[in-house]
Amino acid sequence: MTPLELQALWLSLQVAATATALTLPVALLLALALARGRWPGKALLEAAVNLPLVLPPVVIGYALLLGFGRQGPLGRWLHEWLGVSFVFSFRGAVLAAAVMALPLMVRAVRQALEAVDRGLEDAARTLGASRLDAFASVTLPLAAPGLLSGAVLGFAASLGEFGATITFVSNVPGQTQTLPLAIYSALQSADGEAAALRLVACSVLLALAALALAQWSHRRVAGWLGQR
Amino acid sequence: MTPLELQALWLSLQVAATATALTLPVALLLALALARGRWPGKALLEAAVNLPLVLPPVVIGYALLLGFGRQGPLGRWLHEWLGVSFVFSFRGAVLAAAVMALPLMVRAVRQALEAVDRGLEDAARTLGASRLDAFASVTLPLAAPGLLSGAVLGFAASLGEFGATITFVSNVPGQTQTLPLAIYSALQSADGEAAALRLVACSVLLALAALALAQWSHRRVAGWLGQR
Amino acid sequence: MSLLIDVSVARGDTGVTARIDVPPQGITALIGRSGAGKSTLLQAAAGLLRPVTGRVAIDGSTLFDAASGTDLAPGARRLGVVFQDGRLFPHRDVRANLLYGAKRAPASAAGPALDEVVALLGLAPLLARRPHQLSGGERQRVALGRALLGKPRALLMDEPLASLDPPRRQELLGYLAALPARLNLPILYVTHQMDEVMRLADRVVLLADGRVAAEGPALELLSDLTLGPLVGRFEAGSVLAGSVAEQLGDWQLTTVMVAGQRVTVPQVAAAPGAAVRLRIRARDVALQREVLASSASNQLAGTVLRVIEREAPYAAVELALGPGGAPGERLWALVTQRSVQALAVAPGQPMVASFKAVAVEGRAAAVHTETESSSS
Amino acid sequence: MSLLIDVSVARGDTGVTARIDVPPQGITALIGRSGAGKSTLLQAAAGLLRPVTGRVAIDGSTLFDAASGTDLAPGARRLGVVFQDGRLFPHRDVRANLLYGAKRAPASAAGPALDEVVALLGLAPLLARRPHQLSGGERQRVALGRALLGKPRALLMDEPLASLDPPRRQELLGYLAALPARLNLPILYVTHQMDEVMRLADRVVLLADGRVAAEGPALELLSDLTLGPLVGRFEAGSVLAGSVAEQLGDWQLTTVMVAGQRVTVPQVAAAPGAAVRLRIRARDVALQREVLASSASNQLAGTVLRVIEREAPYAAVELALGPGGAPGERLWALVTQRSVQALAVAPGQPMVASFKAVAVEGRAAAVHTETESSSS
Amino acid sequence: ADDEVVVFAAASLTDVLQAIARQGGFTGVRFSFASSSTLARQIEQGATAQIFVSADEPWMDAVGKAGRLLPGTRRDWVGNRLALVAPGSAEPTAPPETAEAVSRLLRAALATPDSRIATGDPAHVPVGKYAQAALGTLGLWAEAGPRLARADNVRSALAFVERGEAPLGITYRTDALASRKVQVVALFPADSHPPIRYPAALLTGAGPAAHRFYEHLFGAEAGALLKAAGFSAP
Ligand SMILES: Nc1ncnc2c1ncn2[C@@H]1O[C@H](COP(=O)(O)OP(=O)(O)OP(=O)(O)O)[C@@H](O)[C@H]1O
Ligand SMILES: Nc1ncnc2c1ncn2[C@@H]1O[C@H](COP(=O)(O)OP(=O)(O)OP(=O)(O)O)[C@@H](O)[C@H]1O
Ligand code: MOO
Ligand SMILES: [Mg+2]
Ligand SMILES: [Mg+2]
Repeated sequence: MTPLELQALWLSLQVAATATALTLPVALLLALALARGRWPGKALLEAAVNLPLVLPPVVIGYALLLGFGRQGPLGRWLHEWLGVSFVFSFRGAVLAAAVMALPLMVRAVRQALEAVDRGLEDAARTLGASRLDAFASVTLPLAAPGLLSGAVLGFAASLGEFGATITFVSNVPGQTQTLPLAIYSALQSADGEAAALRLVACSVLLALAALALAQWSHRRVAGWLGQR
Repeated sequence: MTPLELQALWLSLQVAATATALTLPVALLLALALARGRWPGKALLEAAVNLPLVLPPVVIGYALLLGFGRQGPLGRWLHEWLGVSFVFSFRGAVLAAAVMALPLMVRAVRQALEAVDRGLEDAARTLGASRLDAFASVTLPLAAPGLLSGAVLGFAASLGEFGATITFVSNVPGQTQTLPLAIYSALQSADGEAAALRLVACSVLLALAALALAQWSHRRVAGWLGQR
Repeated sequence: MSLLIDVSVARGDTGVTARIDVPPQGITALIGRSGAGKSTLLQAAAGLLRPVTGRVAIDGSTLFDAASGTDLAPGARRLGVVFQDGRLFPHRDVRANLLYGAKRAPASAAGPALDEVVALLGLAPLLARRPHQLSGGERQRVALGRALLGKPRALLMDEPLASLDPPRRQELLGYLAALPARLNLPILYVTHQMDEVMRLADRVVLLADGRVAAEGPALELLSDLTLGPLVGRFEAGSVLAGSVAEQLGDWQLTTVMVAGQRVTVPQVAAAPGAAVRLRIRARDVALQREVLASSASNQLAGTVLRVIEREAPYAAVELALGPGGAPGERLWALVTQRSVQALAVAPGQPMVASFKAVAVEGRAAAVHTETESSSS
Repeated sequence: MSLLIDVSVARGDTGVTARIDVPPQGITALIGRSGAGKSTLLQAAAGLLRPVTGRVAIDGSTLFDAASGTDLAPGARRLGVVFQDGRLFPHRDVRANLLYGAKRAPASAAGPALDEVVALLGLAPLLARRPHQLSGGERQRVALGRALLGKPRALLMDEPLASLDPPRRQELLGYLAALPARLNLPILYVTHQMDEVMRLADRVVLLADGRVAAEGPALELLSDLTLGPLVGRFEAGSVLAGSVAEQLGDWQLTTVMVAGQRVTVPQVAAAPGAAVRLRIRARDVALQREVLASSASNQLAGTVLRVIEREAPYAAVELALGPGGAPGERLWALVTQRSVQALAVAPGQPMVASFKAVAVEGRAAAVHTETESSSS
Repeated sequence: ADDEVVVFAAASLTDVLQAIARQGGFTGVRFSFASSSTLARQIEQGATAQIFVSADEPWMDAVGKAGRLLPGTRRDWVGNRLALVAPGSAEPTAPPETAEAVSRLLRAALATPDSRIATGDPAHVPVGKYAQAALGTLGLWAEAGPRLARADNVRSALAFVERGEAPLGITYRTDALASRKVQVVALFPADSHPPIRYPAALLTGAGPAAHRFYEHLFGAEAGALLKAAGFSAP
């Protein structure tokens, strides 16, 4: 692989890992709010979370550009007050990947949470645990395999994210050129098929490794919990 | 909305509905094989199912084009023997949407299946049911809410599919131009923002409707089963 | 039809290795401490757990055989199972739960009708409900009915009454006790409750640490006070075999001849001359030197066989009622050691055992007599 | 500390409306048919179900009050709960399960130590296991230990012994019986098993169809044979109040004075003069016209108060042992109607009731006497 | 229907081609707009398109190699100019066309650290390829190359400039003229890059209607629209 390709690989890993790590807690909070709460506007939040699933990634990228660009309401604020800008940067690539992965992760996390017997949390609460404590000490660890699988799903989706990324942060080698962007680039060139194949193989291997890792640890955790 | 836009909307609905309906049984079989079976090559199948999640949609579209194009091995065979061709047709759009939705649906279905107490199937089997009968009469209906949510997820993902579709079946109004492709086309024209916004709103409404429908029926089914 | 379970099942680090013959008639109770492996054996018989080795067969036809590789699916075994935890189908109402097995059973097979089971288990008001609208006890009743309606070739029950309230439990016990006569199939009954064993069991298998620690006709095993630590001191007792002498219809009493002596018990539905079985707990039996006038209207003469003084203040005294002291003619009494001394109870000593009519549980035993003699 | 549960809880179409006072000492048994609403009430008290209206308070401090809007979180209530189904945390080993509540309890609160509970419930070999490696019975023992280690202000138990085998159950019963004296907190105990009520309960609340059908000191309620259909005929009995006369250490027996008469029972750990409680099942009591020589060494003279002949062949006969016939001095006998006629049993008639020492369960009752008299 | 024609055309031609078809009354013409490479691959795989209008020559060559071109029908359709655009909505004036002007503006923009020049990806987007060539000729590639924001099509590149994310963009003159939010600040000298040509061709299977539309593309009516849009003769 060429140095540029290696760079894309490394960048992809960084983007996907960062996006997953940042999204997981957000997904957890959202999943909780959606699974447990009963409040007005819940349906709206749910819809908002799911938008990236329903809309073409390019639209999401465009919306991010509108929102987080220097002229965008959020972007301007962040730029002026925190000096943070997203467009053309690693940060933006992470944001795009995170937004696209969010609905998948929220869904996985929510299912994992709902699969845990609420009776156990009740038991914990009668033993002196607050709602939060009971959640953290009982439900969360029991949902761990599901969370893990949600995280891997998010990681995988982040690895593959293309449309939102290129629209939001374009293709800046070393900053925003992740594997999919490199693949796309190679694929669109008349003589890029060899490079594209190489990069696709690389992506596939990466994803397989993530899945295998997830399965292995899922099995370990599940065995440890006595689930089949 | 212009007639072309209405056409895109209608086409999107058809593609998403057909893809979902066709994918659900496949997803069910795959989920079963992955959740229950223990056989060599299982990890490979799992990886294959998940590929569309990890790779940029364009790559999937390109792979479909290579495989199912008239020159492609599968495409030629199907064309010669069955007279069926996928490229640049409604059928192809459905195939692209189905392939992209498959990993999400398999995942949702699998989680739904795994959430059903296996003890119930055991009980059914002691009552004279075969494995299949027990599955169909006990596990399947109990997993129904999860299947439904998987189907809606697949439907939503199909509605938003862009990269694989445009790469595989091109962007022909009335044949393969689904909403996302129409949005893309609108964005490509200098004064297309109004049209794009209109189409995006349309997509969002559609997705919201699907989600709301899913939630409503999920709640009905869950209430009916005595789940919370 | 007779059910043979002769298997070795792995379970965690440990395992269960046992051979149980469940005779074609009557109820075989499987007892033992929690964790002994009762549920494990039952699941292996039902085909839900695959034994490492061994054989499961009903009436000679093999259901599982590690040697020949036979392994019938649970559904093909047609063994009715009632699980500890009910396992009702949450998406079906009670009626549909009840009929699940019935619909899948061969039409030709014998078994109770829906109405019969509904009436018996008091399920009529529940038929349209769903399992989540039932209390624990209601659920278990439905589970029991569902298994019965599946027209099974044998019945495997795992503590089916564990969550029922006493009156309902009594009711169900009555039904269960009547089952063998009606269904004529092997019944394996896992329980912790000695009163259930007393009431229902013809044979008892005692499981301890994954092995059969003792087994035999209920008659003998329940009378074996040396098993006390395993079955519980206060539940231990004797089973007497006799035949109906006279029906005292006015009093709802029946007199029974046991070893040539007359015993009065709450009415047993059996014709004069019919064989019956009487269960008397050792703690209900008092000893005296001679016959006395008391409401303890049963006073049987016997000879002391042995006195076991294991744990103060208790002493277990075994009497032979007839000359031979055959099984079914031996009676245990649980008294204080002080009484043993006060009454000078000693082997060979003639003694009168007294117990109240109300302390006796009697049941017709005609059908099972041959079986038991052949299997013991 | 005293626990008040005075609530109305909606449950499906029906609901439960009841007021239960759980006195600060001793065990209050909540009994009733399956589906009566026992578990519902318990959950409402624990804060797991929100009552529609009413109040839950411990020692005057309000835990829930619909009127004022007070609704303490379950964790803040500090009520130990043992659930019917264990509810162990699958991801923690037994030790961690046991310590879960202990770690969250205020250090200053009183409660048993880990070692103590482990020894008592025989948990030592299980400490490193995970719940899925336990049998049903083992699980329940851990659940019980876990609740005890949480240093609760009151204990709420929902059929905690339902899945234990008899010897282990006896063991646990012993520990539970000792709890009130050790812990000095209100204990609400839901059960189906009359022997548990007999053995443990100081007060009994009988729930039927979501309402309190009867309630009172165990002394009175358990002696009320008219409640037979609800509690089960064979479990009904009497509770006698007396004081220790003499300890017969050699025989492991204790003699107790009841209404001026001497009763011999298996040893009760109490000093001479101490108040004790004796439970005798009606079915264990025989009637006779005069004192006889028998191993049924307890023979108490009394006067027939009433004879209830509800269901042949049984007759329930109530005797007043002392002149007043006060609660604690009345004894029920369950005999046949034929014996009633044979012995000419009728109100006003003097009679001798006999029962064996081994048929009596005695326990020290010193602590609770005032409580009971004040609460009844 | 007989007048059904499917035209595969580069996405950057979306507006003008639709206008031409509309004005000419070709109701049976349907366009599939995507990037030239995507379309070329689809044609190679047997897409039933009858006309292909590519944004650059190599992809038309590829289609030719696959044997899908009707012999003798490949013609350069229109030409375009490479423009340097900046955010703004000033009335179009005559922008400078000198290398110096372009260099000065680019250098000024690059002086701000982190600023980027938006254009198509030189790896595959035609406008990017021309930009790379022009920057090379002007001796700016070493400076500007690493500072490019490479979009996957011209519209995306334009969007970055419209939103002020990039101070400058390199696009076609036509794109700049169509957008109300950017202005052309300079044109690249025409000789700083290979001539920008959009080849068009009839594909195998093209019927009479396709031929008619193809001819119309080269007619005067279309020419007027093309001119108005800023296209030049090839
Ligand atoms: N799923 C399991 N995996 C591993 N070991 C198990 C499993 N279930 C039970 N065991 C262990 O196997 C042994 C037998 O358990 P089993 O459930 O058969 O006992 P049991 O006699 O039915 O007990 P109980 O009376 O409590 O129901 C126990 O030591 C138990 O800890
Ligand atoms: N989750 C629930 N939703 C609606 N109704 C319920 C629910 N759980 C129980 N019930 C109903 O509420 C009533 C009281 O049930 P509860 O579980 O409190 O009874 P219980 O006395 O504890 O019975 P058991 O002895 O069987 O445990 C019953 O009629 C039951 O059918
Ligand atoms: O429309 Mo293009 O092929 O992106 O220049
Ligand atoms: Mg068991
Ligand atoms: Mg209950």
